[in-house]
This record gives sequence, structure tokens and C-alpha cells, in this order.
Amino acid sequence: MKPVLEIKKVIKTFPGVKALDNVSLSIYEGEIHTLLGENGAGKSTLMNVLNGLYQPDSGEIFIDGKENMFLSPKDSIKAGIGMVHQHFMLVRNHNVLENILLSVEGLKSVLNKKAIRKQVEEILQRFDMDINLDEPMWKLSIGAQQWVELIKLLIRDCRILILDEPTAVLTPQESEKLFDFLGRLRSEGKSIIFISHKMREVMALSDRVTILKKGTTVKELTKGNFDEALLAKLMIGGDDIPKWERREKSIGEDILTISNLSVDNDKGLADLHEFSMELKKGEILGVAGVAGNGQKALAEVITGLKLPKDGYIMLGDCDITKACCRRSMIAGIAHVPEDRKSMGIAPEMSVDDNLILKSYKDPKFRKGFIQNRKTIKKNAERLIHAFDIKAGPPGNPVRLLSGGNIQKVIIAREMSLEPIVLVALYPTRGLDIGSAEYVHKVIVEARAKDMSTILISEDLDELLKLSDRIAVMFRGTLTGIVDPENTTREAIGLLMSGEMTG
Amino acid sequence: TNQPKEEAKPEPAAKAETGKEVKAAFIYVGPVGDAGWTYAHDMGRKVMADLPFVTETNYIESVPEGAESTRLITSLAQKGYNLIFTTSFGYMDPTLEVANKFPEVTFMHCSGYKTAENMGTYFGRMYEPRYLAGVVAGKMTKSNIIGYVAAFPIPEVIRGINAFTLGARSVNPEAVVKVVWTQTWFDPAKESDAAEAVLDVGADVITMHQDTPAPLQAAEKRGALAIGYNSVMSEQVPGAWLTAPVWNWEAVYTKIAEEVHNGTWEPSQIWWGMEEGLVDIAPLSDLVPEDVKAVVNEKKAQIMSGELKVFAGELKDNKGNIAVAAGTEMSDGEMLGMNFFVEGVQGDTGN
Amino acid sequence: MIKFEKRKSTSKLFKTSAPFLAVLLALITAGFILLFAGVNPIKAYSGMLQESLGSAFGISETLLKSTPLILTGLGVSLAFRMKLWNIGADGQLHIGAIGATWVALYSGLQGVFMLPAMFLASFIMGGLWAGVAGVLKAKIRVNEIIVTLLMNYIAISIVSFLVYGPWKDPNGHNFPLTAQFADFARLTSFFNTRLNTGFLLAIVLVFIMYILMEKTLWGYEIKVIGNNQNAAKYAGIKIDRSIIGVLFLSGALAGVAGFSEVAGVQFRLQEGVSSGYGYTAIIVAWLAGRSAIGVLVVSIIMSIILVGGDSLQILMQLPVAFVNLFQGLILFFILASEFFIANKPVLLRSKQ
Amino acid sequence: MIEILLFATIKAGTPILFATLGAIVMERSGIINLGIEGLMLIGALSGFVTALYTGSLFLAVVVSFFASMAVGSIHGIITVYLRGNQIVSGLSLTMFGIGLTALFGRGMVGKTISGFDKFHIPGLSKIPVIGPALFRHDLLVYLSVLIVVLVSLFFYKTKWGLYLRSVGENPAAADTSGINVLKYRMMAVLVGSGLAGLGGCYLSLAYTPFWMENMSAGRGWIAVALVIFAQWNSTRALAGAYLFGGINALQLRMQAVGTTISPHLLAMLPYIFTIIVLIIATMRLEKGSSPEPESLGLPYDREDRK
Ligand SMILES: Nc1ncnc2c1ncn2[C@@H]1O[C@H](COP(=O)(O)OP(=O)(O)OP(=O)(O)O)[C@@H](O)[C@H]1O
Ligand SMILES: Nc1ncnc2c1ncn2[C@@H]1O[C@H](COP(=O)(O)OP(=O)(O)OP(=O)(O)O)[C@@H](O)[C@H]1O
Ligand SMILES: [Mg+2]
Ligand SMILES: [Mg+2]
Repeated sequence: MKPVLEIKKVIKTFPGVKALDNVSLSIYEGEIHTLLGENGAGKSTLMNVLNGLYQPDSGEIFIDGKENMFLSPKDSIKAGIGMVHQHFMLVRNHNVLENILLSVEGLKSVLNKKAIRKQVEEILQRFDMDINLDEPMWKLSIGAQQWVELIKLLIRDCRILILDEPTAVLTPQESEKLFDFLGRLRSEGKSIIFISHKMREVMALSDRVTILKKGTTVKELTKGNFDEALLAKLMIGGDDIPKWERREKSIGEDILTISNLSVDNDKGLADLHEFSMELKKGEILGVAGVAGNGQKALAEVITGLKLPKDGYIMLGDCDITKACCRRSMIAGIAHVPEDRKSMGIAPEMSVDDNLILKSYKDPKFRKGFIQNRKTIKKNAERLIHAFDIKAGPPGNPVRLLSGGNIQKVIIAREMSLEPIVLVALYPTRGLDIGSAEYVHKVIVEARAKDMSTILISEDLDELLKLSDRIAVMFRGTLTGIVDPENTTREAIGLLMSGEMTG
Repeated sequence: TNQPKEEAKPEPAAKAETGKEVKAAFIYVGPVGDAGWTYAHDMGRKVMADLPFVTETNYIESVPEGAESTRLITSLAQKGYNLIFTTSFGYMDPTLEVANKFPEVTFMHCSGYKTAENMGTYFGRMYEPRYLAGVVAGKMTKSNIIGYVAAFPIPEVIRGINAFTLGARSVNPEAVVKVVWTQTWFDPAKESDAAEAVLDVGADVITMHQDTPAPLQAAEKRGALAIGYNSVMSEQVPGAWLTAPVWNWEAVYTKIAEEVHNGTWEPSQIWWGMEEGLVDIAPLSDLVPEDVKAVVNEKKAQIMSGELKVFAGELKDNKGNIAVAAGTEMSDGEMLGMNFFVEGVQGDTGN
Repeated sequence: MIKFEKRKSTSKLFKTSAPFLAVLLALITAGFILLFAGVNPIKAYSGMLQESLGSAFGISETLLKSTPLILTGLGVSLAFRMKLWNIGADGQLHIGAIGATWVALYSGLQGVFMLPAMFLASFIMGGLWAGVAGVLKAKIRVNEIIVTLLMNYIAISIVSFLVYGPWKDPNGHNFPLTAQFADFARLTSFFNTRLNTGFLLAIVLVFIMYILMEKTLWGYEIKVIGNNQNAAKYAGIKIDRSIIGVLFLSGALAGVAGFSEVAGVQFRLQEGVSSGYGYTAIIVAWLAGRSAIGVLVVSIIMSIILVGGDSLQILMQLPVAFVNLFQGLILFFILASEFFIANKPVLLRSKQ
Repeated sequence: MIEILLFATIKAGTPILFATLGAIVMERSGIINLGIEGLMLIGALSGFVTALYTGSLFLAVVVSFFASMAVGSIHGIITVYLRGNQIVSGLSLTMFGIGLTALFGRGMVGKTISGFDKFHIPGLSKIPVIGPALFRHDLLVYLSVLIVVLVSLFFYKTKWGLYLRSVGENPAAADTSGINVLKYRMMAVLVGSGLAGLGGCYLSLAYTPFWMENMSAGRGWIAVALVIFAQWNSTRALAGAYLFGGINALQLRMQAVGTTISPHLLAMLPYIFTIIVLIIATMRLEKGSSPEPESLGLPYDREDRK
């Protein structure tokens, strides 16, 4: 069989970095081909070359055996390639339909919105999705935005589909729906390039796996010839996966008490409704729930980003119901936000500066009004070393770091506050196994030192592995708290869909 | 239309060898293409440049008034220009400042009142032809409302408005002059809007103190009559043109250049009128009936002979107070700082 | 098809010399325009240098001209750090001049307190004027570009109102000028030139602003806010307060430029206190990369071009219009050459 | 009186309206242009010269559109293709335009043409009050209103409008959808420059049929401000331009009927009003939404990561 797509010896350098170093890859008709690699291995770069967004320094691309050179995404689209980018390519201020119209081929000069609206509604129905097409994009949850990206891809007729970490922000249920559909496309003879860091998905989906490391192809394996362990080993290579162990420990008294908390969102609807919960000292409390059921609001009120309408929050003896971000931080609450790039960092500033974003007023880091550059630098050196952050040259703006490393910067900073309570949202989203394990290790080690954690995640594996208790949320209320040792994924799933049980 | 008038060209001075060569430079407040004030000065400069002993003339345009001009005037003095004209009121202090530093250079400042050993002033009694223009307007208006589009309420402009009004009311006591300030010297669109504003309230003659012909064109479009300023613009508004008080700066420029050349120059305050030919009323157009022409000529002769004083008592201001008592007349100093509107003017002096 | 790609070698030397290279390239290209206008570019450029730097007078005038540019440039840069656009430095300068003039003429102060009081008045008035835009931005998110821009016109009208009306010099023949300041209300000038302590004040403020923007906690907060407002909020920074503070200080600096103009150069208030310094300041701030030291350097270079530009009129007999054209072109070429310095052309073949 | 005031309002607002529309088209694509003032002058001079030598007003309008476009292309090349700073480039364009027109306009000083005449729309112009106010203008006024409608339709009803808006909001998203970001931006700069030029030619062909240096007198700057005021929307631009023109017309008329308010204070009115209306409009915006194109002022570099 001849490959529909063949990449040969592609090299791509960015100032200071060789992102792709002689990569070759073949994609066949009707297969799901997974690209696996650490953060920064070059997966997205390679896909962007295929998409025509990046120009390779050298190398060749063949479509159906014919050499092809993509000067722009337009060329790539013409060749039948469609891509969902890792970072959303959405117009925030346009409504959903307009965003979708952008990728419709052969759009009429005078927009035929009605016809396309119908087409989109059909797709939505097929996935049992409820998205208002007239809503401006910025109002949508991240998960919904991901679906819009997918619809943009599906509405156009492509032979080769590239999905760069599409499931990072989807719920397990949503991912399942997507996989079903991908399966159907495969059977129609389409080729799919799939990127994910979630081994479960890779195992379930892939016909073939190519492993990328530091910009080169390490290995190509076909279905049946790989298992999770092998893939992980090949991917990490000589590096070790951080090892950690969750030791049993006695959980202390209540440290954070949330009582009857109600929070409204911008639209005046309830995000949280009379929500009550306690967090104990030294406990990791997992919070499960389909995105948009109030987890974010919960994190925001605890960390002071939002004011509750009603109810109170006590940290020890301290009432932090009305505390602003700064006060809640001083009280001992740290926050790993959901959207790392749009909230967690000041992108143009250096890693050093980002590592003191919360503690820049700490006497350690200043002499009066003047910042103490020496201690700031020392602090950065210590954290970069401790958290193994690949920070690049000194003064490097943090935006140039890979997603995984940006996440490490945030976590390092928050942990350096030595908080009493850590509120972590989706802390391992998009991280490779090595990095994800590392984050887990940090959290568990802090637990040993009596830090309590509220771990909000959609990854049930993560929750089950880490949590002492798992709280499940549905429509702004608590539907149950379960013990991870004595529960099943199914049981949690039921609670997540609003089914009340013990 | 804006060509220097042939007859205004003076006799070439004789014997260039005997006197000092003149290198003259000008500081202009606007661009020479402004069709108004600066344009008129530059016409004068060109005439002067033709004098045999004038070896070079130079100018700098669009020089902001105030601090910026000091540098440019100094720079000109340093470069060997021995006669420097600064052509706007705002250059007064800067000119004086530089004059004190360059005693061997002759400075002439237009429209101010400060002088020095080597600095004199020059200006024209524009109010004389303004008065005559007022006479024309007073005779020509049917609605007895005359529109006056003016730039800024400085004494020179106020003096012009007053003289114009006195002229108009000398032949038509019913006439009122409505003033609209534009707060700009060159914004043709706004000036034409301002003209429209007075036309809308019934004006049928428009005059102006601006550096563009815009108000006149607005008048022509609406079938009103127009009296210009600075120079003859009859070709731009053939259907409305009556006349204009105009500048003939070459009269001063050639005279000063000659004095400097001959070494007879003395600091003085030149304030010439129609008599000396620095200001004049442009020929009245065919729209002006003969009898009006006769009145204007008569009054012109009276002014030139000194028989008619424009600002002689009794004058009332437009609030009813007596501004100049009967039997007296305003001194030059008082006129230079004029700050009130005479009876018959409708508007605010902005003070 | 030709495509440009980033140069990968970015040596320190190359990076620091790039801006100068850009100016050089710009001058070479603009030289052709001069040739086209019938002027020998070498002569023109040496004339410009001679005019602006060739004599004690030239140097003093160049530095004098740079003073308001430095002050307004600092203000604009500070605001840009927070991604706030202060296009109103011109108006703030006018208002600062009003403040200083009020103190000089009507406060009744005497002697050594006069100048500090004038400074303070211009600082506060300029600050409050820009602070209006700050409050509107912080409290109701009104776009500051339009507010600061439109307030320029209002400020200029206020100056007109004052000098034509209540503040007119009673002995000034009714011309629109205030009375001249007493000697103790004037800044000291040096070496019989017009250069005065206003320039030193500007230098001092450059260093204060350098420390403030680069070294202090507030400078850090400003950078964070300018970078990512969400992150700033998340870090517990009071954004609204900083917006108001930054616009206040930005306007205050421009206000001080008004002080240095009336107290150092004009010794009275009159229309046209500024010859468009507030707008030039925007160019200065950008070319300076928003750094205080950069503002100092770029302001002086701008002044060299502006003062040197006089010679194009005086020596080369070029009309002022040409000088405008020339300055516009120089900037165009600086922008363009920045690109060619950062990128190199490569040939691409389409294989479709 | 009201119809006279309305008439004057529309007239005074029209040059600003053209320029604002031009700026909106550009800014919607993500390019700020502080060179509108320069472009207006180019339009004014080129239109005037054409009318003077050919006698054809139609040709004059066309030439002024294309001449401004040609000069605007400098800004386009620098900001779109060379990714130069838009602010500095725009300011340079203003200087350049002022200089260029002053240089080439020297010979035109003092010349005059017969500009646009009023065109009474049959029927409509007879309606009392409204007729004299709205339907007795010159053709360029009607053209400006037509362009308001066209711009609106273009942005919201056509595919190119959608693409153009996307390019200004998120060029990467547009690019990956196969839209040629640079081409769209360049086109927007060209067309926008042409429209700004029409604002200028309205001044020299319809307002005052002659050429004078710097005759736009700061209207380009007002246009830049009105874009924000109009929240990048062409219909609001019409409201803004007319508001601005109207207050000006009103303040001149207050003088003409003999008010004794200081003319300096009257001169502030248009600016104060514009700010006040802007505040009200901003307060009415939905929380969290922003009418400003998200990538306004940012160059697009495909391989750069933000
Ligand atoms: N726009 C860019 N400019 C400069 N360098 C870039 C750019 N995009 C990617 N890189 C470089 O490409 C390399 C690979 O990045 P890439 O995004 O392809 O990694 P990845 O494998 O997709 O990682 P992840 O799993 O985190 O998504 C990085 O080392 C980085 O240096
Ligand atoms: N523009 C750049 N210039 C230089 N180095 C870069 C650049 N962008 C990324 N890098 C480096 O590349 C590596 C991986 O980058 P990359 O952003 O591709 O990872 P990523 O995990 O895909 O990030 P994200 O999740 O944001 O896509 C990091 O070491 C980072 O420092
Ligand atoms: Mg990636
Ligand atoms: Mg990546």
C-alpha cells in the first residue's frame, strides 16, 4: 500500500532551537496514526509544517506520491489536509456560526448563513451537543470551544485530519463521542493524525504510533506491537519518570470550610448553589464533574477572583469569604488556574519575574520600594532547579517555553508560597507523562507536609490515583463525596450526571 | 490673480557699488502657499529681491510663534543675513532677544511695539481701507446685516472689524456687522461654515479676516456679495467680488532695504497707511454702482489727506459706553491695543 | 516566490548596532530623495549636523529642543508600558504650563519657593488632566486614546481662553499673551544660551523614571498589567489604581514639560506653547522601546533631526514642506530597515 | 432654522465621515492608521488638480481615491508586509502627506474650480424640513451615506467582510482557514486610504473649491478618534461624524445670532460632547465584550508564537 502522505527528512529550526531534526513520517489511507512525544518534542511543529503554517528549512512532503510544498495553509487545505490546532484558532469576538463559516469551503460571496446553520445543527445533533450558534465565542467554555474547532474541521471535506491534543480539554464522555466518530471516518478511508498525552486514548485508538523525541523520529510501531509501558519508555528514553508514592497518613481537622455558598455568573445564573464542603488538613480532595458545573466558580471564589452572593468560606479561623486575590493568598491559598496562558503568566516577562508574580511584595524580594534582583534571581535558580524547568537562556520571556514548562513555572511559583491550601485546576492538562507525574509527585509530597489540595480535574485516572476523597459536582451543587478506594469510574460517572446516591 | 502688481514695483535703486550689500531673510508664520498673509509678504520679498544691491533673500516658512522662532532667527543672523524681517506678532520677544545679541544685523518686526538700536517695527494702517470696504458693504447690503468671518480676537482683527463697521454705518446707520470667530487662520471648511452661519441669519455681504478665500466662496454660492482681504481674489469669486483691503508689502520692504543699503536706516516704528501705499483698497468691481464708487473715492481722498480720521470721537462701544470722547481721537498706542467692539458690531471680543 | 525569514544569528554586537544601522540605511535611501530634489545629500547631511551639533549654539538648541521631548516621551512611555495610549501629552503639556503660569503670576509667592511651586503645580495639573482619562478608563473602560486625544483640543482652547481673557497682560497692548514672569520664576540658563535647568530636570526625571520603571515594585506591577491584565488580577495587583496612577504620572511628566517651556524658554504663557511635542513623543516612545534611557537618547537624536532640518530650509533653500516629507521618509526607512535587519530573504519554490 | 442646522451638520460631518469610514475599514483588518490626515490632503490635492485640468468632477473623485490609495500603500507595505510599527508609520504618513501635498500644491494656490453643485433629489427634496435638510446636498454627501450602507453590508453580509473582520480579530485563525491575511490587510489599507482620500476631496471639491496647504486642518485626527467612538461600526460613524459636525455648526450659529459666550469656550464644545457621548456609549456595552478588533495594531507573523 502506498502512503497518502509522506514526510521525508524535514528539518525546521527556530532561532536558537532545532525543533525538527530529520523527521520522516508516513500516513496511510484509513488509519489513525498517533504521534507521541514529550512536551516540546516537535509534534505540533511537524503538524504546523503539514498545515503550511511553518516553512521547513529542508525536507520533502509527498501527497499521493507527488512532491508537494505548502507555502501557506491554503495550499495544505487544497491538498485535503485539515487540522485542529493545539491552541484554539478561534475569533473570540465573533459568534460561533461566524467562526464555523470561516472554514467552510466554497462559501458564497453573499453569505448563505441559513444553509450552513442547518448543516452545523445537524453535526451538533449527531454529537448531541448543545451549543448556541449565536453566542459570541468568548462566552463559551473551553470544552465547547474545542467542539467548535472540531466542527470547523468536520464541516470541511478532508482526506487527512490532524488533531493536535483535541482531548486535553474534553471530558471523558466527550472524548468517547469523538473517538466513535473518528472510527467512522477511518472506515470511510480517511487518514487521521492524532496527538495526545493520554495513554488510555492512545492505546484505544491508534492503528500506528510514531514516537518523536527532540525533533527526530524514534520509532514507528503498529497496533499489537506496543503497550503503555513500551510507549512510555520509548518516549521518555533515558530519562526517568518521576517516582512517587502516596503514603497513608492520618488526615487532620477541617482546615477549609465552605458553607451554603452561592455564586452567580455574568449572566446572572447560578454557578454555585448553596454549596457546602469541608477540606481537611493534609488532604487531597478531588473534585470531579463535567466542565461547566461550577468547578471553576468554586475555585474562583476560594481564591478571591470572584465574590460569592451568599454563604461563607473559612480558612481555619479566618473568614475569607470576601477576600480579594491578594488577601486570600496571604491567608495561605495558592491557585493553579485553568487557563495557564491567559491567566497564569505574564507572557512577555522573564521566568524569574513570573516566579515572583504572587510574592513580589514579600520582604525577601525587595528593599523598600526597590526590587531585590539578587534574591529574585536566586529564587528563580532554586525553583528552576528544583522543578526541572527548561527555561531557556536567562531573561527568556516565559511565552517561549513549552506548555509543559509553563505549567511547571506556575506550579513552582504556587508551591513556593508554601500554601495551606492549593486549589489546582486541571494541573496536568496537556502535559506529557513525565511532566504529569512530576506534578503529581509535587502535590503528594506537599501533602506529606500537611498541605491540603483541592484538585479539580476531568481525568478520572488522576483523581482516583491522587485523591483522599472525591467530591462530585453537578449544576453547582455537590452530588456526592466518594472514597476512591471503594468506588468505580461508573459510579462517579453517575454522580457526574446528576444522579444522587450515597 | 496674486501676481505682484506691476505698477507697485519701485524704481531700481541706483549705484549698487556705493552701499552695503543686503542679504535679507524672512520669518513667516504660515506657508508661502497660504493664499493670504504669508503669501502677500512673500510677494513683497520677491519684489525686494529684484533690487540690484539685494544679493540674496531667504525665508523660513511655518515658524511657530514663541520659543521656536528664537532659534531660527538666531540661525539666520549667524549665517550672515544682515536684514531680518519677522512677520508675525508672536515673534516680538524672540526678535528683540536675538537683536540684542547681533547688534550689526538689522531686524524689522511686523505688527509689534518693541524696538531696539537695531530693531524697528513696521505695520500698515489696514483700518483705513477696511473703513472704505465698510463703506462699500454699507451701501451694498439690502438686509443691513453684514457677516464678518474672523480668525482670532487680537487687536489687529478687532481694529479691522471696528473700522469696517464705522465705514458701513457712516453710509448706512442701520447696518449691523455680525462677527463669527473661527479660531483658526487656515481652515477653509470651517471658515466657509462660519460664513454660512451668518448667511443663515440674513447676511447678504460677507467679509473676512482669514487667510483663505473660503468665506467669500460660500457667499458667492449663496448669492451674497463678498469683500476679501490680503489680496485680490476676484477671479475666485467673480460673481460676488466687490473689493478688498489689500497689502502691498513691497512698499516697506524695498524702502527698508534701500535704507540699510545706504546706511540711513534708523530704528523706527513704521505704521504706514494708504498714503504711503502699504495698504490700499483694491479696485472696486463692476458690481459696485458708480455712485458708491464715487463715495468711496471721496472718502479715500479724505483719509489720505488726513481730513477723515477713522477712530475719532464720539465713538460708542457695542455695550453703549463711550469709548472715544467727542472731539478726541485714538492715539496710535490705543489703536494698537484695541479691545472693544464699536456700536453696530454683534459679537464677543473673547476677553 | 521570495520569502523572508528571521535571521538566526543574533549576536550581541549585531543587536546593539541594528538601530544605528537602520538610521544609516534610512539616511542612504533618503539621500536619493535629496539627490532627486537637486540637493547634494552629503552637503545636506553635513549641513544638518553643522546646524544641530556644529556649534555651541547648535548643541545648546538641540538639547533645549530635546527637553520637552524627553519629558513627554517619558510620560508616553510609562503609559505604553501598561499598554495605555496617551496621545494627549500635548494637552497635558498645555495644562502644566497653565499651572506653572498661575503660580508664577497669581500665587503671590516670592523667591526660592517660586520655582518648586511652579514645578509642583504643573506636575499636579498635568497629572489631573490625564487622570481624567485614567479614571474613565479604570472605572468605566472608556477608551483612553480618544479621551486623551480630544482633551488636547480642550486644553488648547483653555489656554486661548486664558490668554485672550482673564490672564491677558494688562500692559501688553491687548495681545494674547500673559505678563512676563519675574526673574525668580525663571529657570537659570547656562553659558549665555537658552539651555536651562529644565534640561537637567529632564535628565533627573529620566533617572527617576528609569528606577521607577525598571527597579521598583510599582514598575513591576505596571509591566505585569501591561502584559496580561488577567494575570495581574490573579496576582492580586490593583489594576484600576495603577491605571489611574500611571496616567496621572504620565500626564504629570508632560505637565512638567509645560513648566520647563514657560519657565525656561518663554517666560510667559501664550498660544502654541508646544510645537506638537506630544505627538512627536509617541514616535520617541516607540523608537525608544519604552525605556527611560532610550527616551533620552532618541529625544536627542530626534532633536538633531528637527534642529538640523532647519538647515535644509536655510542652506538648501528647500521649502518646509520638503522638510516634513524628508522626516516622514526617514521614519519610513527606519521602519523598513528594521525589518531587513531582522529578516533575510530566501527563495521558495512552489512544487504544486 | 432646524433644517438649516441639519443641513450644515451633514455638510460639516461628511468629510469626517469619509475619513472615519476609511479608518474603520483599515482598523477592522487590524491596521491602525494615524496617517489619515496626510491621506486626506493627498485626496484633496489630487482631486483638485484633476478637476482643474480636466474639468471633470467625476474623474477628480476617482483620481483622488486612487492617489490616496497609492500613498496609503506605503503604510500598507510597511505595516503589513514589513511588520513595522503602525503608530510610527502612521505618524510618518501624516508628515509625508503634509509635505508632499504642500510641495506639489504650490502651483495650485489661488486657482479655483467650479465644485460640486447641490443636487436636489426629485420629490424628496420638497418635503418640508426634511427635504431641505437631507435631500439638497451635493452628490458626494449621498455617496458617503451609500458607503456607510455598503460598508455595513460588506462586513456582515459578505464572505470577504467576514474574512476581513477575522483577519483583524485573530489573523492566525484566519490564516489557518486558508485566508490570505496579508492580502486582506493590504486591501483594507488600500481601500481605507482611498476612502480617507475622498474625505479630503470633499473638502477641495465640494466644500471650498480650491486648494490650500494643510486644508484638512486636523479632521484626520478627529476621524481617528471617531473610529473608537463609533466602536468600529459604520452606522455609528455616521452618527459620530454628524454629531461632531453638528456641534460645530451649532457653535458657529450661536455666534451668528449673537451669544456672548467666549468663542474659546464654544470651540471646546464638539470635543466635550464627543467625550460625553463616548462615556455613555461605553457604559452601555455588555460586560466582557469589546468592540475593538482584538489584533488591532499587532503585525502578523505566521511563525511567531504569542
Ligand atoms: N513559533 C515558534 N517559534 C519558535 N520556536 C518554536 C515555535 N514553535 C515551536 N517552536 C519550537 O519547536 C519545538 C517543538 O515544539 P512543538 O510545539 O512542536 O512541541 P510538541 O511536541 O507539540 O509539544 P507538546 O506536547 O507540549 O505539544 C520547540 O522546541 C520549540 O523550540
Ligand atoms: N519561539 C521560541 N523560541 C525559542 N524557543 C522556543 C520558542 N517556543 C518554544 N520554545 C521552546 O520549545 C520547547 C517546547 O515548546 P512548545 O511550546 O512547542 O511546547 P508545547 O508543550 O507544545 O507548548 P504548548 O502546550 O504551549 O503548545 C521549550 O523548551 C521552549 O523553551
Ligand atoms: Mg504540541
Ligand atoms: Mg506545543
